[in-house]
Amino acid sequence: MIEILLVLGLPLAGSVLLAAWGSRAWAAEANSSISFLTLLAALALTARVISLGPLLALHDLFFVDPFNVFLVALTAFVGFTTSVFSRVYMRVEQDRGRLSAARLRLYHSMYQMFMFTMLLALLTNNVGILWVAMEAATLATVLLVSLYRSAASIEAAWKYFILCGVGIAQALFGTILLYLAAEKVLGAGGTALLWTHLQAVRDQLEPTVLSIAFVFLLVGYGTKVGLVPLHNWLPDAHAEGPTPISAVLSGLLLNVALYAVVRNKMLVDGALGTHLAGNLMMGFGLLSVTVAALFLSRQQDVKRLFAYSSIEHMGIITFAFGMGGAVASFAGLLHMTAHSLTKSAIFFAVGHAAQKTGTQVIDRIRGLIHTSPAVGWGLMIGGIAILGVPPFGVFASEFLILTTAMRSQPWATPILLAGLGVAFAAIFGKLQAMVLGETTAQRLPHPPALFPVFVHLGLVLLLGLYIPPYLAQWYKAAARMIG
Amino acid sequence: MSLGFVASQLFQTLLSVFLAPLMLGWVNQCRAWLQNRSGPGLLQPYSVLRKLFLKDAVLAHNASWLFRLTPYVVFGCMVLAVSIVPVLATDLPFSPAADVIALVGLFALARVFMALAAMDVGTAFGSLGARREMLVASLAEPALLMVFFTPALISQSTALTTIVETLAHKQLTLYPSLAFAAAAFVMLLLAENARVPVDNPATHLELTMIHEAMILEYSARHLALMEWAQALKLMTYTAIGIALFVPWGIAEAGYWAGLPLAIVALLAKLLAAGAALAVLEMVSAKMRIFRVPEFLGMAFLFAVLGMLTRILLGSAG
Amino acid sequence: MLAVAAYPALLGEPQTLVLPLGLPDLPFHLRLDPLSAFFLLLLGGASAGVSLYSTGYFATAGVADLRLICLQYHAFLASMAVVLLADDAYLFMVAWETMALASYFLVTTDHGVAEIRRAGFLYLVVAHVGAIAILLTFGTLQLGQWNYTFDAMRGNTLSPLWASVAFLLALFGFGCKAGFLPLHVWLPEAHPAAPSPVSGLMSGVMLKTAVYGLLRVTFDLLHQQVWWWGVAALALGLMTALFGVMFAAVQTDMKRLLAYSSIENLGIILAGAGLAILFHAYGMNVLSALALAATLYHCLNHALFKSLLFLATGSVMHATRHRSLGKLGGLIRHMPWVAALALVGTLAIAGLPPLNGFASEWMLFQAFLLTPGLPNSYLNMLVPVAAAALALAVALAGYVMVKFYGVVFLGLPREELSEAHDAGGWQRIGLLWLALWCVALGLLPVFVVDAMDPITRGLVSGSLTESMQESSWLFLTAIAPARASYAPMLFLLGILLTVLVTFLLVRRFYHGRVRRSAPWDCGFPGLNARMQDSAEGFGQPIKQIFEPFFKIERQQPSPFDARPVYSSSIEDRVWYWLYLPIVKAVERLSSLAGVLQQGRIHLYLIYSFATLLVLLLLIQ
Amino acid sequence: MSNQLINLMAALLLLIAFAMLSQRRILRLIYLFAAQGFVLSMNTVIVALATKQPHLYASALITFGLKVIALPWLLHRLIDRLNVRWDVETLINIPTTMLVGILLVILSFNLALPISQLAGTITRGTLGIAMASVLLSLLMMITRRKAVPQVIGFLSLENGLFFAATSATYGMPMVVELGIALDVLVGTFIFGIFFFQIRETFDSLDIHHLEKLKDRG
Repeated sequence: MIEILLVLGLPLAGSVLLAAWGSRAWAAEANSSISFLTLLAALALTARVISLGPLLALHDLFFVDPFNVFLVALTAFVGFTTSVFSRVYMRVEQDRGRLSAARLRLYHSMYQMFMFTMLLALLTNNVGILWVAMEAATLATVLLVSLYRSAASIEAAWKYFILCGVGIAQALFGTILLYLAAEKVLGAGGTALLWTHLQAVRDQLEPTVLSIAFVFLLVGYGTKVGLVPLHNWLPDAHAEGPTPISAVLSGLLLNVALYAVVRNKMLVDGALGTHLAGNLMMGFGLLSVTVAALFLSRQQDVKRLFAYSSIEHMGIITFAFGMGGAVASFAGLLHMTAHSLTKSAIFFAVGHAAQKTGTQVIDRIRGLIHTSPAVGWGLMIGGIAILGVPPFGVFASEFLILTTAMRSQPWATPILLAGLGVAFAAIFGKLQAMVLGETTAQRLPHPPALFPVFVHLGLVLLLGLYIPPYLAQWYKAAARMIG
Repeated sequence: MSLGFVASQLFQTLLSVFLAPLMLGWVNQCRAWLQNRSGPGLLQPYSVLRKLFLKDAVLAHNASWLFRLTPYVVFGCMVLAVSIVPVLATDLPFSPAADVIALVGLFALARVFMALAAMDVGTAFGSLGARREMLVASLAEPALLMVFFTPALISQSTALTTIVETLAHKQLTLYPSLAFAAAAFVMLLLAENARVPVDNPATHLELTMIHEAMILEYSARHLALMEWAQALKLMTYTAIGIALFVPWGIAEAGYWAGLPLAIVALLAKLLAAGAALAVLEMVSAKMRIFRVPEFLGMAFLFAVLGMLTRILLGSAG
Repeated sequence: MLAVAAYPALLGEPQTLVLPLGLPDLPFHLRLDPLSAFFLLLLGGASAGVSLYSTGYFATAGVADLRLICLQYHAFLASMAVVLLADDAYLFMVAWETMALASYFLVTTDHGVAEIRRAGFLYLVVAHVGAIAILLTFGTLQLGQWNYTFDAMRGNTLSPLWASVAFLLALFGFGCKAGFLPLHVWLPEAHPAAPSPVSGLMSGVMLKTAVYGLLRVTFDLLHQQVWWWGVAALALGLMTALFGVMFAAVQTDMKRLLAYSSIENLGIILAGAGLAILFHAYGMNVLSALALAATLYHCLNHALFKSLLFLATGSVMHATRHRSLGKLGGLIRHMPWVAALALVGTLAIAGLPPLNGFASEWMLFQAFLLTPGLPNSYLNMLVPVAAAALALAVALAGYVMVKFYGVVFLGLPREELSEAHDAGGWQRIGLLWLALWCVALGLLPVFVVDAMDPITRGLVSGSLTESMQESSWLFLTAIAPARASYAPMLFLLGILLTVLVTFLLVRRFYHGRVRRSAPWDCGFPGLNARMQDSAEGFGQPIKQIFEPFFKIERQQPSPFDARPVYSSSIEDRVWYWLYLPIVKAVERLSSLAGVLQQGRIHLYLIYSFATLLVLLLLIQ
Repeated sequence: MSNQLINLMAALLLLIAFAMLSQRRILRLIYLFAAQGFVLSMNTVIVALATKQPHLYASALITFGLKVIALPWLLHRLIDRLNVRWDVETLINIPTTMLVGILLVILSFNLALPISQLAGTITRGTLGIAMASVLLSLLMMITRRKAVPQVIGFLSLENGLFFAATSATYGMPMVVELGIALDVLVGTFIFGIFFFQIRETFDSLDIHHLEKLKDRG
């Protein structure tokens, strides 16, 4: 209860605070500290949920169960590490004159606002509020994407805004249809949108309405997840925004959007009693994996490259949840975690690499391992981890997903095999060229913040080799819920 | 293993070693007759060997230990081979040491050493000979294996002793499959022993020689050993052919009374084989090196036909 | 570095033991059964030599970061060991990929060179695709939820269709690592790129882990085989072997030559495995045991002599700074130790008695000779003919190795190589260790086959020891002593004896006068080193005879050219038939996909709109 | 009675949606948008009267304040300040657009048919119209070349959604409605900021300039 308030209140307060003083010299540290406190609160919340079980609070307005609490902890953690990274990164950007003080204030304030919306979306029990929070997250980040005010960044932000706006509007329509169905069972009023209530009566909901609702919700939230062919905002926004924002977009926003899809899928599954929702998700997942893999080989911008890789991974996770079943859902959750950690670590390393070489163009980033072995190795290991090479966590989940698919959806495995193969060749070829060989990089005025990179990679390594028992229990409980 | 066995082994080995140059002399003599020449005489190879042993050895400046070691190894291999093959008698102490496949390996060992030694000095001829020899051998080996398949199918064994016992010491049966195999074997014998039409032992013309090119740098006792080994090789091949296709007369193990008969039979067969060889060499012309694959392909074909005949006709084949 | 030397001792004894490390949900299962023990022995034996050698090699080779190399080297060794010990799919995959990764970093040690980076890239991509296929194999084999242990898979009976899917996936997946025919492309690139000890380990040991995996899946986990698997493996193996040896014959780089020779040997091994499958599918267990034993024996042998030869090339490269055959020659005089030990390896790999390469090939030929007994009329006519392909491959291997040894160590130096020096002490010990094993395994095949008995009993429930016991330890026999036997010890004794006797006789009766002079020049004075056969020249007959298999690019000058330049290069047709079309197809597809991203927001909205409409229509 | 009124409102809404689709003048577009908002708030009041749900009055008030007064005013000011009173340019010509629009209406009616039969509310026929107006707004966004009409299309999309919410379900819970309203408001502000940014950077509000980021493979 108090933890929930803290988890939500801290970033909100931080946002207000930094809106006022975000351009001061200590703003970056304040940003990190607030994120750290949020993380502590989130951990406390997690501990509480682990010991006491699912939790309903504030007139059922907030709800914490194994599924979202792990995402809350993950979000708070990545939020914290990203703020640590952005301290150095933004300072370098400021020194190079790419940012004014006012923009920095906007950045810090919106960063906290973004965290708030993410956590709100995760914690709320109300499907409507979930939608509101998702929309607010778009609004908070759209200005961050155009932070540099360059032509490209404005264009990216505009596309991001319009596409996600339209997408989220479709999701709203889906939510309305859901409400329409729920109201008949639960009666009009606030309770009809509460997820816990909906879940309880999900088999009484009208199937026709829910199937149409799910289409809208899937297309709507799917836009934010970055499913092909709704993904077009994603590479632009990742490439043109500041790198810390790319990290949180990839690491958090996509997850939360997928969380929304999965929550709704649980309702739809219950109502329909068929595998329709799962089939749709598998279809989108496979399409995303394939198309993203094909795009990967064409990329010339390093951040775009990893943005497409995010699309690919979101495709895999969507596929896993679409397949359903305890193992696949477990794997989906694990993959979410591992992907968030790894991808944000990669963006940290990429950010520093881009600053060192003064470019995001892959062909001009060469031989990182010579000038700064730490950045080079960070990028290399991160890249290897994201490509699903053991012993990293991404592999663990891909292992489970592929083996399960071989059994339950064998037709999909050749597509996955080809997609993963092409993606591997595409990313690794570029990665190798950037990390090894002759160098083009220079020294930075500030020592790079690599602590987050290696913390993340360490955790991902841990996930690949040893999933702590409570975490495994937790995943399993969530996977059981998702079904 | 009694002393008698060892004695018979020793006897066969020594007899073969000393008979080998004679066989070579016989072939040359036959050739001379066929060419309407008088010929150098049957014992000429012996005097050549003697002459060579008496000469001073001349070595190239950069010849290494490998070069000097090779003649001994090659000679040793051939002696070993001739001890294993049932020239006179089956089931000698050495005969289970190798079956036909291992014999092929033994010849390969000698050949590889020879080829390496040829390359050691670093002249154009040496390496030319080495690569041609290795090429011919590589192409001959699959066919040789196919040839061995047929008798092995008949006797359920690749051990020469068993083959001879099956073919010679049981009731007389004619195997059509063996005819194919024998034809193939003769062709391979020509190729492996550097005879016309694959190679010409009498030539020293740069562009056509194979075997002679390899031993061009050898002189004196090294050359003598090489020549002797070559004669032994021809002898061993002939003996293998005899054991596989016309094994009648070879003595059974420990059956001393059969030995004189075996010697006579052997001499007769060697004489016939040498004459046949000479005739074959006379009627064919040396072929271009790149025709050799076709020649060996033909041998391979015969061998496969033999095997298929055997499988098709079953026990009658 | 020295720690690795103790490695084989630690893992020496084959024993069965289950070590479930207590992890929840995905515990790591380790198990040491005869098959893994055998391969561990192989790993230990070969890596001990390689490690001894690298102690000396890396110390003098001037490697930038020794610590890093050591880390990667040991990670590589450890992961190979875990691959062999793993008893569940997850641990196996983890170790498998760690192995690939560690070896990738070792391959790219010298990553400043673009070609090496390219080689490493190709290697890792193929390895990864293969790994996914292996993963899918396990996916097919698994019993159900969370049950990824091999134990569970053993108990699982699959329908023939699924079993075949699993086998084909395994063949593809492990084939990527082992370099079976169309998947071999990385091998001749990656092996030359790596430092020599690493090439030795990769070629000698790592490729064998793929064989291990294939055997494990086919015989252990799938316990029931379908006959055509064997035919497929046999055909693929023989094609690979022939392909490998032909390309080896025309190489001009000594490490590439060895790499292609590895392809050949792996092909032979696969053919042996195919034969074992074939026999076992028809219930001929003893024959299957013979083929399997030959296969395993050849694995062991190849591990030893191929590492030996790679290490020797390492010394040569280190001493001369050249690796192109066109620049070497006559090293037997500068590097007597390396030359002598390499000779052992050369003779062994050429399949000559009494060394180890021959023993395993002999057993394999014996197995082939037994194929007319197969109860299928097509097979009993075709498979024996296939033996000819094997014979051709083996014979050509002799050709290749004569070329290798002759051009590198014999003749005259083709460039100035006078500063070449022999290998140091550690390197000699490493080489010696491997060479000794080559000899020992060649001379005592019966012990090896005896040691393999638990494996053949376990996997194909056939045993060879019964027939062996009838004859003494000297004689290696096939099924029955009357059938065929081979006694390498007698061979060696016989040859040594006659050599000795002849030598003594010659010494005793004739004078030992030796005169040195220039080689005979056929009356054409001025012989020089450039007149020797070059590597290209030596391979020329093969190139001519098997021309259709190669893609040859020739450049010939016009008759009026004042400075004529001739060049010809040989390329792999597989590139043009398989890989480039794939790359092109992917490129075309991706440029098609690129059309999706036109930058126009209207289009993006249309996508979203169309998706919505299509889905709405779909669910109706 | 109220039933018929609501249906009338729905018909009006659809009519306005078509009008917007065919409209070439940007100022008229804003007026039409305001009219749509007005219809929407009237509709909410009618539903509130019919069902006696007090929170719908508040909702109607918010709608009126936001969509009839605040947003049109904001937009008006924006185009004044940006001085962009040009004609609307379309990508596809207007008759074709109308044709596609009619097809969309048919589709959405058909889709809504099963739902409408199930809905227990008095206003069940309107869901199809709501869906149609959502799709028509989307179509408008797709066919317009300039930034401002695109945003108006976006806002009218929200109107369609809102209509669906009120007429088909008697409005969402209050918390949600407030949240949505806040989002729309903030969104419009951000759109405004963007207009300035875009104009500052490209000297025009033509989205044509925003097509640089594409696949460069």
